[in-house]
Amino acid sequence: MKLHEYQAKQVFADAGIPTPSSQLAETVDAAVDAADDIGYPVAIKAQVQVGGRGKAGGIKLVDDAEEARAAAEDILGMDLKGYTVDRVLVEEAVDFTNELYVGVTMDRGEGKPVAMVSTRGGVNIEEVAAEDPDAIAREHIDPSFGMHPYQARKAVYDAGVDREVAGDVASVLTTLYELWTEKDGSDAEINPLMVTSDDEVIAADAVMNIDEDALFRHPDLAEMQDEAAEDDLEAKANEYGFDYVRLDGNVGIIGNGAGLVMTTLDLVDYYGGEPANFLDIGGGAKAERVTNALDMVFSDENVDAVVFNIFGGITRGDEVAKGINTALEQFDEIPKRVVVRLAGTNAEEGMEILNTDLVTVEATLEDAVQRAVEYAEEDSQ
Amino acid sequence: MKLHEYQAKQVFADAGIPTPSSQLAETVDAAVDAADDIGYPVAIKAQVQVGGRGKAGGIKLVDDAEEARAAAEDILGMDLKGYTVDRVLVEEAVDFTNELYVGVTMDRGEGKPVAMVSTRGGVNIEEVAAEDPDAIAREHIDPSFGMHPYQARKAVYDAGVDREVAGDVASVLTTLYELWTEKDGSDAEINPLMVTSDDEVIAADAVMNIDEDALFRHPDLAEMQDEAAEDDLEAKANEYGFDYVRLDGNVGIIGNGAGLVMTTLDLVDYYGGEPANFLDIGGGAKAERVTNALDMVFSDENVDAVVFNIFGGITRGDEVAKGINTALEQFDEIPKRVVVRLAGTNAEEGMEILNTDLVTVEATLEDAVQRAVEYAEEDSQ
Amino acid sequence: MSVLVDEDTRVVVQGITGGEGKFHTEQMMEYGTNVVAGAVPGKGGQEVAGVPVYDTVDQAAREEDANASVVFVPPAFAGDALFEALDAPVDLVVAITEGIPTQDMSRVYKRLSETDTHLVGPNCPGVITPGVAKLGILPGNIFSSGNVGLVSRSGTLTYQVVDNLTERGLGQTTAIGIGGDPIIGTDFTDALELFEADEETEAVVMCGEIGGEDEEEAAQFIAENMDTPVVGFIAGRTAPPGKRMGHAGAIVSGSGTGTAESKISALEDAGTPVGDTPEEVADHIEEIL
Amino acid sequence: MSVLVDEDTRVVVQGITGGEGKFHTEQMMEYGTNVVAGAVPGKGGQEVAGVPVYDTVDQAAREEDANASVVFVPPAFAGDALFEALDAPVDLVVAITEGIPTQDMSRVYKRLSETDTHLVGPNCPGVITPGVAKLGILPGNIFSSGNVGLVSRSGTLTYQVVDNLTERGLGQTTAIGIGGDPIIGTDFTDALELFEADEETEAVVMCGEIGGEDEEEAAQFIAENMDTPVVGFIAGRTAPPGKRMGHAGAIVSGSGTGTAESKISALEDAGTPVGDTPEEVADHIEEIL
Repeated sequence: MKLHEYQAKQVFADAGIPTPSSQLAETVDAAVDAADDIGYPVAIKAQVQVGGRGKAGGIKLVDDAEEARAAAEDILGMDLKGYTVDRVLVEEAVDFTNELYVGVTMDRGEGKPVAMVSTRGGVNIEEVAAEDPDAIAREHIDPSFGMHPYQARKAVYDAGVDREVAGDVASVLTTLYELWTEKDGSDAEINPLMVTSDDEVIAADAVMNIDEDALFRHPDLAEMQDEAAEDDLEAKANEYGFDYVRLDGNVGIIGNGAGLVMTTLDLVDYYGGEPANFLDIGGGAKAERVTNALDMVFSDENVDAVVFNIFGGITRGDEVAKGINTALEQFDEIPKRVVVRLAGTNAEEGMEILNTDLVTVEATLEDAVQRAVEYAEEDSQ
Repeated sequence: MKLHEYQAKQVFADAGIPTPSSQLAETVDAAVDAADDIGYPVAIKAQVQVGGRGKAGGIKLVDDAEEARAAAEDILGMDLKGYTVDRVLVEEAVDFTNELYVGVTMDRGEGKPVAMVSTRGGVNIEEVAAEDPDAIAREHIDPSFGMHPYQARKAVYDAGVDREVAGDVASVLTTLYELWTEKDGSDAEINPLMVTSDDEVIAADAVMNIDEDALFRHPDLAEMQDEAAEDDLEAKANEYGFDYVRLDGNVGIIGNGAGLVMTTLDLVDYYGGEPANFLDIGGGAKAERVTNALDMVFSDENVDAVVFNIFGGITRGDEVAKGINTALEQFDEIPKRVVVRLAGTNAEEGMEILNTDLVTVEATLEDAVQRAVEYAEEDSQ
Repeated sequence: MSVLVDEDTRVVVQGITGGEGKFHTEQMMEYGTNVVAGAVPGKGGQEVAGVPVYDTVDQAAREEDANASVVFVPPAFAGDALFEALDAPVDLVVAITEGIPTQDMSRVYKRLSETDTHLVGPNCPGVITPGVAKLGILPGNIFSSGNVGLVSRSGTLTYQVVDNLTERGLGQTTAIGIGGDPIIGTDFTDALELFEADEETEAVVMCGEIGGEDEEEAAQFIAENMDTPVVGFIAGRTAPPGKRMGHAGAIVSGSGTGTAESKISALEDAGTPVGDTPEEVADHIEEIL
Repeated sequence: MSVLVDEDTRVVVQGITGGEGKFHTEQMMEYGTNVVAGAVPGKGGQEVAGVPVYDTVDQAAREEDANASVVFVPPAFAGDALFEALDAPVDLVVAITEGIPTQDMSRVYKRLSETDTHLVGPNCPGVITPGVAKLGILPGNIFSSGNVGLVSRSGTLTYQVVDNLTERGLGQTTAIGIGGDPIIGTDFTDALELFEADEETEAVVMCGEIGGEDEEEAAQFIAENMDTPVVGFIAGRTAPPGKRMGHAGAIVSGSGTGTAESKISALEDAGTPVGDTPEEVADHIEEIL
């Protein structure tokens, strides 16, 4: 779960990391008022969770109220890589002499956190990592001890940060690590961490992504999640408790188990179709979950046909089949053709139960996917 | 550094460990008022840092104001194993069905903390440990991870605590461990942790000893230290920054380095004398520290002679000698005879400088100690 | 022969009194697994499915000589349950629980490095040695005894692949679901090492998916250390970057690491054929044996 | 020969820019110690006593090939400094600092168990191989080269004993001050093991004191594993229970563990003579050699 810049900055500021003064605005008038309030120059920054906002015109620096109004008008409502901007952060423009990068993430290969510092801040750090890995100082953290003070210093000095600001940068990194730990972060980043002419450091951007599996112990962050959701269907999936990812194609996909659903997507692609989504309904297939899953897929206007792929393990195939029938019987008219493939325990009994005019049944995964791709082509609008 | 019971209970209560209601009183009237306020029966408990207060008459259970007055009169001002009682804790008397023990300490052999639980609470736990070690469940804690919840449960179940209260006892142990860590405890104990008839647990006593080397990061506890000091000379030693321990003999001892001072004490004993104190003046021997050390030893009315044993390492013997002379010249009359033994770097030059009528100089440790023992016998009052 | 699980495996079930724990205990026992104890704090002295329950794993392991644990404890408490199992100690811990916070697992992983215990999972279907015992939630009926080792990050995908194998009469020595989380105990390389050392395993199926670099490391291990042939499958070819595909670990990073292409080409470079469909995986195994 | 410190020891001094750090760096260099670097955060690029200072121990060790560290960092920061030294890594860390909180040392001790580094101290005078090098604050002039190994929990008591030895012409291979804290790196047993393996060391003096059970464990080690004769001394025979005698570790517990009697009888049971006075220690050594 990704926090918005304005949310992450609030979290950082509360922990004592210096951030520029800023206000969130949802209308042009509010943005101009905020800019007047903060004092010019200010930056007007689109609050959408896509990288490269600046290049795409989502961040503008303005020197007076007139420019502020023009910028807010431009940015509010604009489309940034598929997302509509409905909030801007109006922020004090900081005069800087240097831009650093500091970040904390989980190195899954090592199974431990890694703290990172670079003097190449203000640009895409993944590009820096790819082109010049040595430009980023990395310090792995033993999660049982946490980050020792010397490790923060080591990362900072190894990165070549000036001695004048090294102590402050180490202290920001320490706080960032503590926040990352305390909030169950997956990634926490400040890019750039600006250095001013009088050797102050200030977080000009803020990234804080949270481990969704840990949200149960962070009710405050879980609240932010709702505010952060960008897509109506993804918000609905959160509500239903599904793992759901929206894609660009027209074959709706429902299945149980992440690997099997991914494989179904891959097969749709392999047989010439285009997957519209990833939707894992998880273990079991009670009628309610099946209904919700179909509701989600049918709600996606891109979808032209649906493949429903269930491998019954402990769950018996006949029970799954009954769930599917009950769910589909609730519709007066089934909006899109649904192909079902059922395998595993009691699959044959299940397929008999499914032998109605509600769905098309196929015996193998390959056949089911090919049939759904066919339907989607036929019914594509 | 040992906190008083009332101080430790405050620390425990602040952390959420259930404790009986109580008030501290320094006069008989205040004690009776407190007892009236809390409601009878109450316990009146001497606040001195000695074990076995109960047996020695330092704790009394009273049922009404009259008894409270009598008990407070008895206890306030009484002498408990050499300490005068000048404060009592007036405390709600808890009705209990069971007495447990929970504690956390550092196992120095293992270099790690150990959490302990026993159902044999309310008695001297060291006796239990000696007679029936299995009656105490012990769980070593990895200090990098801290205590895992399962470890608290394991200690509690292994000790045989009833399932009805096991969860609450585990939670008290967890809090106790967290306090021990947060406050840099050396020992933290609740003995007894009482179990009431309705399966509540409540800390009827509280021990919290703090690592003196860590007081620099606990200003709140450092303040309590002054309040906790029991002995004027030991308080003075704190002020001067000396390691000082008062003993029962009449040969005052001053030296540099803990091992050498201990050895000097042992030699006093070996040669038939009785050491009056342990006093380590540490590295160097500036005149001021020598003056303070002599002041301490001369202030002890039991002292009849003094042995001053310095092994100059990096510090040069001539400088030490000058410090001793300067310090002793400040006295109009030197209260007790002082024997000095100087060894190590520039010891010979030092002994020449000391060749005055201020002190007696001896060349070897053995000779110096024997001479001081002799003086003490001659001058004993 | 087999790996990790055999006739001597004696299981304690952590969380045996919960709905899932109880149901799968019965299922495991029905399959022939020697479940000797349960462990649930505060439930000591009870019985579930005829099995005695203890308050701590340590007591269960001591009293019933358990040498393996299966963990059905909810995610909020599962990290602690894993520490408890590792400290008991038992030789094998199978963690079924899905949704354990990654930072909790990071600490467990550190502790694991200090022990000799094998941890499988979390967020995994378990381990099965067909005809002998299963530890976890795998449906026993689709497996059959034979010479193919199987290791997979996914549950139902494993069943799909096993189903294809079993249909053709290609039985399994042991199947290990290593789980779909970013930080897991036994990884592909660990599992491949076990299969390489197992005399009965004549071929191995390895079902990977997007995310991380475990498959790439496994490819290197195969190239350098394995005589037993391996057939691969990689799920998630169509996954977009930055999106978590169900499994917490199944995510292609924004910078393009963890892609299916990278994994497939690493395996192919190591001489390991990679099936485009589960059927093709079975085809490859059939050719090898 | 010698233990821990020899001609190849290359020292980085942590806290070299402080008063004590600078003074003892000069003293060590004067004695012949090869001090190659200092490490103080924020002071990188400076020089002290002609030695280059780096911001981190890692940089110092890398740039100057340091393999040992001496720590003069104040107690509040010393725990962190020890972690830094252990992670550099260097082969030997000598921690002079007195007053490090015990819980900090408990964490350092855990980390130490994960490394191959020898830690001597904290709260110790250091290690000296007479005529070769000293790491710490020991007064070099009282030592002389010879065949007696010395290990002690105390500083000035060590000097006293060494003085007695040197006066009689009994020189030392290496003297190790292991420090008076409750939790220390190298303990008596570790030191005795090093001396036992050292061909040149023909006898060992071990100066213990009240507190803990390290001397008792050493006695067991002597009885079971040592051919080299050992002479003991135990300070604190007259110490009352419950009082800290200067050293944080020198305390007889209320329950009576850590007493001088217990240590003396353990050593005597192991066949190790224990001197009543420092002079007697030298007498015993003289008899042995």
